[in-house]
Amino acid sequence: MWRYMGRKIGIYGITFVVAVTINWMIPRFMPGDPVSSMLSRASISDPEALERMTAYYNDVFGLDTPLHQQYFSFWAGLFRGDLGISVWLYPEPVTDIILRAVPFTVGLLLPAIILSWIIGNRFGAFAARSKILDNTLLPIGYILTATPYMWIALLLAWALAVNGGFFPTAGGYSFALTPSFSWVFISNLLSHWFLPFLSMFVVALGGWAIGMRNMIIYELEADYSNYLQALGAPRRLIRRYAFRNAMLPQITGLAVQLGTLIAGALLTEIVFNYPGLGTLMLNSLNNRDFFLLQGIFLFVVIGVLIANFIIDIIYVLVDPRTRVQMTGGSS
Amino acid sequence: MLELSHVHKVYRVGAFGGARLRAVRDVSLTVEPGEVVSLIGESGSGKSTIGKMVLGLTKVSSGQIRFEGDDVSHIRGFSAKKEYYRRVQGVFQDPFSSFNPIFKADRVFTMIRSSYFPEMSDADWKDKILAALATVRLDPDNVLDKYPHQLSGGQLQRLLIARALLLDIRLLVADEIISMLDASTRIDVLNLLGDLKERGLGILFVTHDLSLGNYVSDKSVILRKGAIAEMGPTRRVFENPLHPYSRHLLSCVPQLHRTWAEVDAELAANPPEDYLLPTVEEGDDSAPLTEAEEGHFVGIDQS
Amino acid sequence: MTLRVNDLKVYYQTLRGDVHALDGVSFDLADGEIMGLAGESGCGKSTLGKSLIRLDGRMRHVDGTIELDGKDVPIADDRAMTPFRFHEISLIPQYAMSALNPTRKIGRMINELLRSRGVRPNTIAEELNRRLELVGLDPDVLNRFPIELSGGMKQRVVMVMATLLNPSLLIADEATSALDVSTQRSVVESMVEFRDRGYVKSMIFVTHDISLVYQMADTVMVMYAGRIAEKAPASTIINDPQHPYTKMLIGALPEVGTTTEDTRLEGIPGTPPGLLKPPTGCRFKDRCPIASEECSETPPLVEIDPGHWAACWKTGR
Amino acid sequence: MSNIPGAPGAADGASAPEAVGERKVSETLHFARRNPKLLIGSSIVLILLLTGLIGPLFVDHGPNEYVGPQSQPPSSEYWFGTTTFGQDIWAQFVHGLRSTFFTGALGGGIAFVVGTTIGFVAGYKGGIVDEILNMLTNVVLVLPGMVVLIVAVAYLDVRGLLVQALFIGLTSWPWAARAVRSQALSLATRDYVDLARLSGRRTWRIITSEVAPNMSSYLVMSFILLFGGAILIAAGLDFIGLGPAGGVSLGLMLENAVGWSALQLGMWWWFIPPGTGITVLVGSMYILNVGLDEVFNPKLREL
Repeated sequence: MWRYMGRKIGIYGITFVVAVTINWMIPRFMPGDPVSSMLSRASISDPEALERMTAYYNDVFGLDTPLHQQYFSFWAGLFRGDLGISVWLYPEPVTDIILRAVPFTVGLLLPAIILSWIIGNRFGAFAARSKILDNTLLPIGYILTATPYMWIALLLAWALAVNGGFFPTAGGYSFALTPSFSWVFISNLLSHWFLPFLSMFVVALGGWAIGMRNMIIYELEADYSNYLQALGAPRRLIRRYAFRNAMLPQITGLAVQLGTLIAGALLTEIVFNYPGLGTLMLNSLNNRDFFLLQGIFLFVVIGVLIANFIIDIIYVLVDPRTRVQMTGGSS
Repeated sequence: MLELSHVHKVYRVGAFGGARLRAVRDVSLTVEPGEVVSLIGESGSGKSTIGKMVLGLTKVSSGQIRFEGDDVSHIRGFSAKKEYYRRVQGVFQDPFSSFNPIFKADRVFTMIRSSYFPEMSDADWKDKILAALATVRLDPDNVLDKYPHQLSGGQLQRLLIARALLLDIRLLVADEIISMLDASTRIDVLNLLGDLKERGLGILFVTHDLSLGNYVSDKSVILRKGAIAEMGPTRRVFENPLHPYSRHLLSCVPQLHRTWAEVDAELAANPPEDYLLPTVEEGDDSAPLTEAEEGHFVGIDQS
Repeated sequence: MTLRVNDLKVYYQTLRGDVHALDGVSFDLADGEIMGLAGESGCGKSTLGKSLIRLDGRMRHVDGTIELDGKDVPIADDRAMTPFRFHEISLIPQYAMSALNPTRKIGRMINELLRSRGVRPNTIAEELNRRLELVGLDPDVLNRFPIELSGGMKQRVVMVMATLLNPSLLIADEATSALDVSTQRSVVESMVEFRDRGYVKSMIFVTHDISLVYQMADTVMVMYAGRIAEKAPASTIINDPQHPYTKMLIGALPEVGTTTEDTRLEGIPGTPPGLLKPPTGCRFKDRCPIASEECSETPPLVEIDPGHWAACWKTGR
Repeated sequence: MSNIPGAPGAADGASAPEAVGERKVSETLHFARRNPKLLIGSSIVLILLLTGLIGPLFVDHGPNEYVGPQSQPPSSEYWFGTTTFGQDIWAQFVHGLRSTFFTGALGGGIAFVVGTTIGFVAGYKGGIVDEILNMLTNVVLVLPGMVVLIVAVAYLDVRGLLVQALFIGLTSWPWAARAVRSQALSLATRDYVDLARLSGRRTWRIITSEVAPNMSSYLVMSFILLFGGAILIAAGLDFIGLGPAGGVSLGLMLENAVGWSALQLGMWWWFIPPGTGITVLVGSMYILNVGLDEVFNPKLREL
């Protein structure tokens, strides 16, 4: 068991190193001078400030030092939690800006992923009940997964916000309010949260439903299902077993899909101008704020790795087979 | 002709190959021309692994396999291997898995031709195939130009033997070749092995079924957990089994005219003498044999 | 009489038409009888075993009746069959190794199965432990997952589970084919013991291995191409078979002790007929050395000696 | 890969791909012609493909030219209406469809080549090669591909369809590699692969002529999934403003629509067509894939 976990952690460690290396490499090996390219977009009128910034960024990149030294100082900065200073919101540290946005993205992603996973699995198991359900519910699921996140967000915003007027179209909360634990603020927060959440939820739902449907059919064909039927066990019991066993690969699926889901959240946020990492990313792109962009990238990677690790732990807890194999049971 | 000396096979299993699984342990044996040697064992005895090592499909961990004097345990290079397969061929357990289901069955012949006889004319090749089919007693009209699923298991196995005969082989490794066949056809395939033996071929016959091993072979090797438990002339091994494991196996085999109860009663009436088995130290992975009578060897106790 | 099968016909539906897998099978099974059901692959032996408990999706009951302990067994009606399953008719499947839910502890799965069939698990718990011990298992296996058991252990668990409600009929479908000889022997002996103790009233043991059947069965029924060739007490089938197919089949089996040098055994030439369009008359006639004109008519299964049935024109009537 | 829409075979290596012999081909066709999912899915994909290929030929002005009145809803002259600048949305749509197909096919194609190559080699070779490739696959799998793409593409000054497709291809192959690996792993243990080795065949020929043909249906399905996935990723990149500079694509149309406040202005005709185009195209591909799965995998035909 520890060996299994060690292996997993090893892979995550390597992934992290690879991600950091990519992060370090991209600005250095892409054509053009990153500093001037960055500052060309920064709207700074004060020439003195511009000079200060140029000096700062040249120093941070350390382009005049040997490559390996650049690489190590990059890591060193990372361990100090120093991801650099933003160009766009100069002179605010990138870390602070990102930490402000993270709660919004997490608050959007976590409920959307968990709820869509739970409900999608039920939905898929339900579809596998009969040919008619399968033929009607399933195509809906396929259309949903094929929908680009931003488009469903647009449709929902158009229908429920612009035309319906039930929800606000943009932002995380009304600018007129200051964050507090009051009912007014929280309900305002929720009404801004709902549409981005709904669009994420709907697209992800389709994917889980399809995955569950495919898995449960496979489980219902398995030998143990056949045997239970031969012994006259009611469909209810067989379905319950099949559902539970089909859940296990769906947990792994959660880990695999994480990247796509996060990308979806970023796109959705952009449509609603929701103040999470996605909108931040767009702003950093538009302002050529590469420090901010790379900071976001690192945060996302770390988030994905942590989530993967949690999923691994859950999987081991839920599937008895992994535990048995890992403690060396006879087979 | 074929000589295995102190052959071991250790698999590394588990994450990063941490654990070790010893599949074959210190096996030494020989196969002479015109001799059928049966490797008999239950699942996990390493019998198939030995067959695969002889065929060069699995690497040898340590020890040596010699064929006609050459060391073949680590053949390097594609052409050396190809030359080896000119003289040594194999037939496997599952006839339906031995044929690629999307191609016609006689493609196994075509592959031999393109690798080994690219120069041969169509007419000569045709003659060669007909001769090989005649040896395995197959009617060409029934088997050529057919898909594998249109043929029976027995026909497919005979096709594979015919395929091996297209080459000038000296040794045939027959890995459980009849265990998937029906009772009414498996005996014909076994008889065929007997015919090949008459032509001077050496045959390494891998099987889990004691009565089948007994029927065709000159020498029997009983394997347990990768090591040889008992080895000797078939008649001696079956009439006078010395290793307790061989005795146990023989008492469990369902026989056609004797019930288990009868076998047990006979054993109880005149119990065989215990034979002193060779021993090894804990942690020693060798498996020595002692010669009980001429050519009849007994191995370590691993129970 | 436990089981009475009368002119049973079960076809497999395929794209190219019906495969006549069981084409008019009639036989009786006495109380306490263990019947070995032998034959080559495709002869219908597994189909017969399955038909008695559950037809799978492509199998269709065409004709014939089945009676168990005097009650009609409605095999064509899946729902009406449910009360029979497990309670009256039970199964040890070919795939016993994978017949247990991999993610449930064995004890819990058995309890859930019992409860779903209207049996209170605690009324039976003691009996369950006793029987596990009888087949040489520690009752602690109930707290384990299937993956923790060896093949032979799983086989025994399935055997105990299948017979827990003392069914009248147990079908063992190639139940020991995947086991090594030593495990096979002990499992088979446990089965006989279960019958002796009355845990099962009668048993059909489907196998391709005639010598195994000889070790444990009271009677042997040999099938060929969807029909019964011969049924007789086990020793009669082995030592004095009458149907030419049985004779040749037995003659093709090598024994411990026979070698090519002593006797060269012969197989049966040819292959069994396809059952999509089965030939008329005796289905063995094309491979039969003594076939003659009368064989173009279907031979009936007749009792040539008390308890010895054969379907061949050449066996004395 | 259960969660990949329509991923064949449910679990890793759950069901080996069905073989296709002569009889099986006709059987497959029989089911193919009767499978509504396959028929409907493939006709929609075909119609959209033709629209993308032929449509631009019938539009006599460029997609980004200002040709008509501004902000017009759909009319007989401008079928899909016009943008705030008077661009013809129908013209943008057909051109966008074309480039969407292009990036999808190229990006999916690159991912397919990389993924299957890595999968085959890992699955067939096994051992340390497998260990390393598997590690690589897992690392790329865990990295959030889209986010890597955003960072990488952000630094590129010149962005074209080709570069975009290349980047997509290089990041989205891992699940295909994993799926192909597990299939190849199970196929590589088939006896006919060993037999091909005994026939003096080289490794790459065994992979291409023995292993790959037996999973052709699986490979086709994987390609379609990668194709659809690439379209969605490309649309996402375009939407963030990382699309081909000065080009036109369905994703860029969405970006423009949002950027110029089509939502607030109620110009639904600006964002409905591109989104519908992507959804219907990718959705039909997925449904087509389920159809294929049902045709090739007899188990699924019954439900």
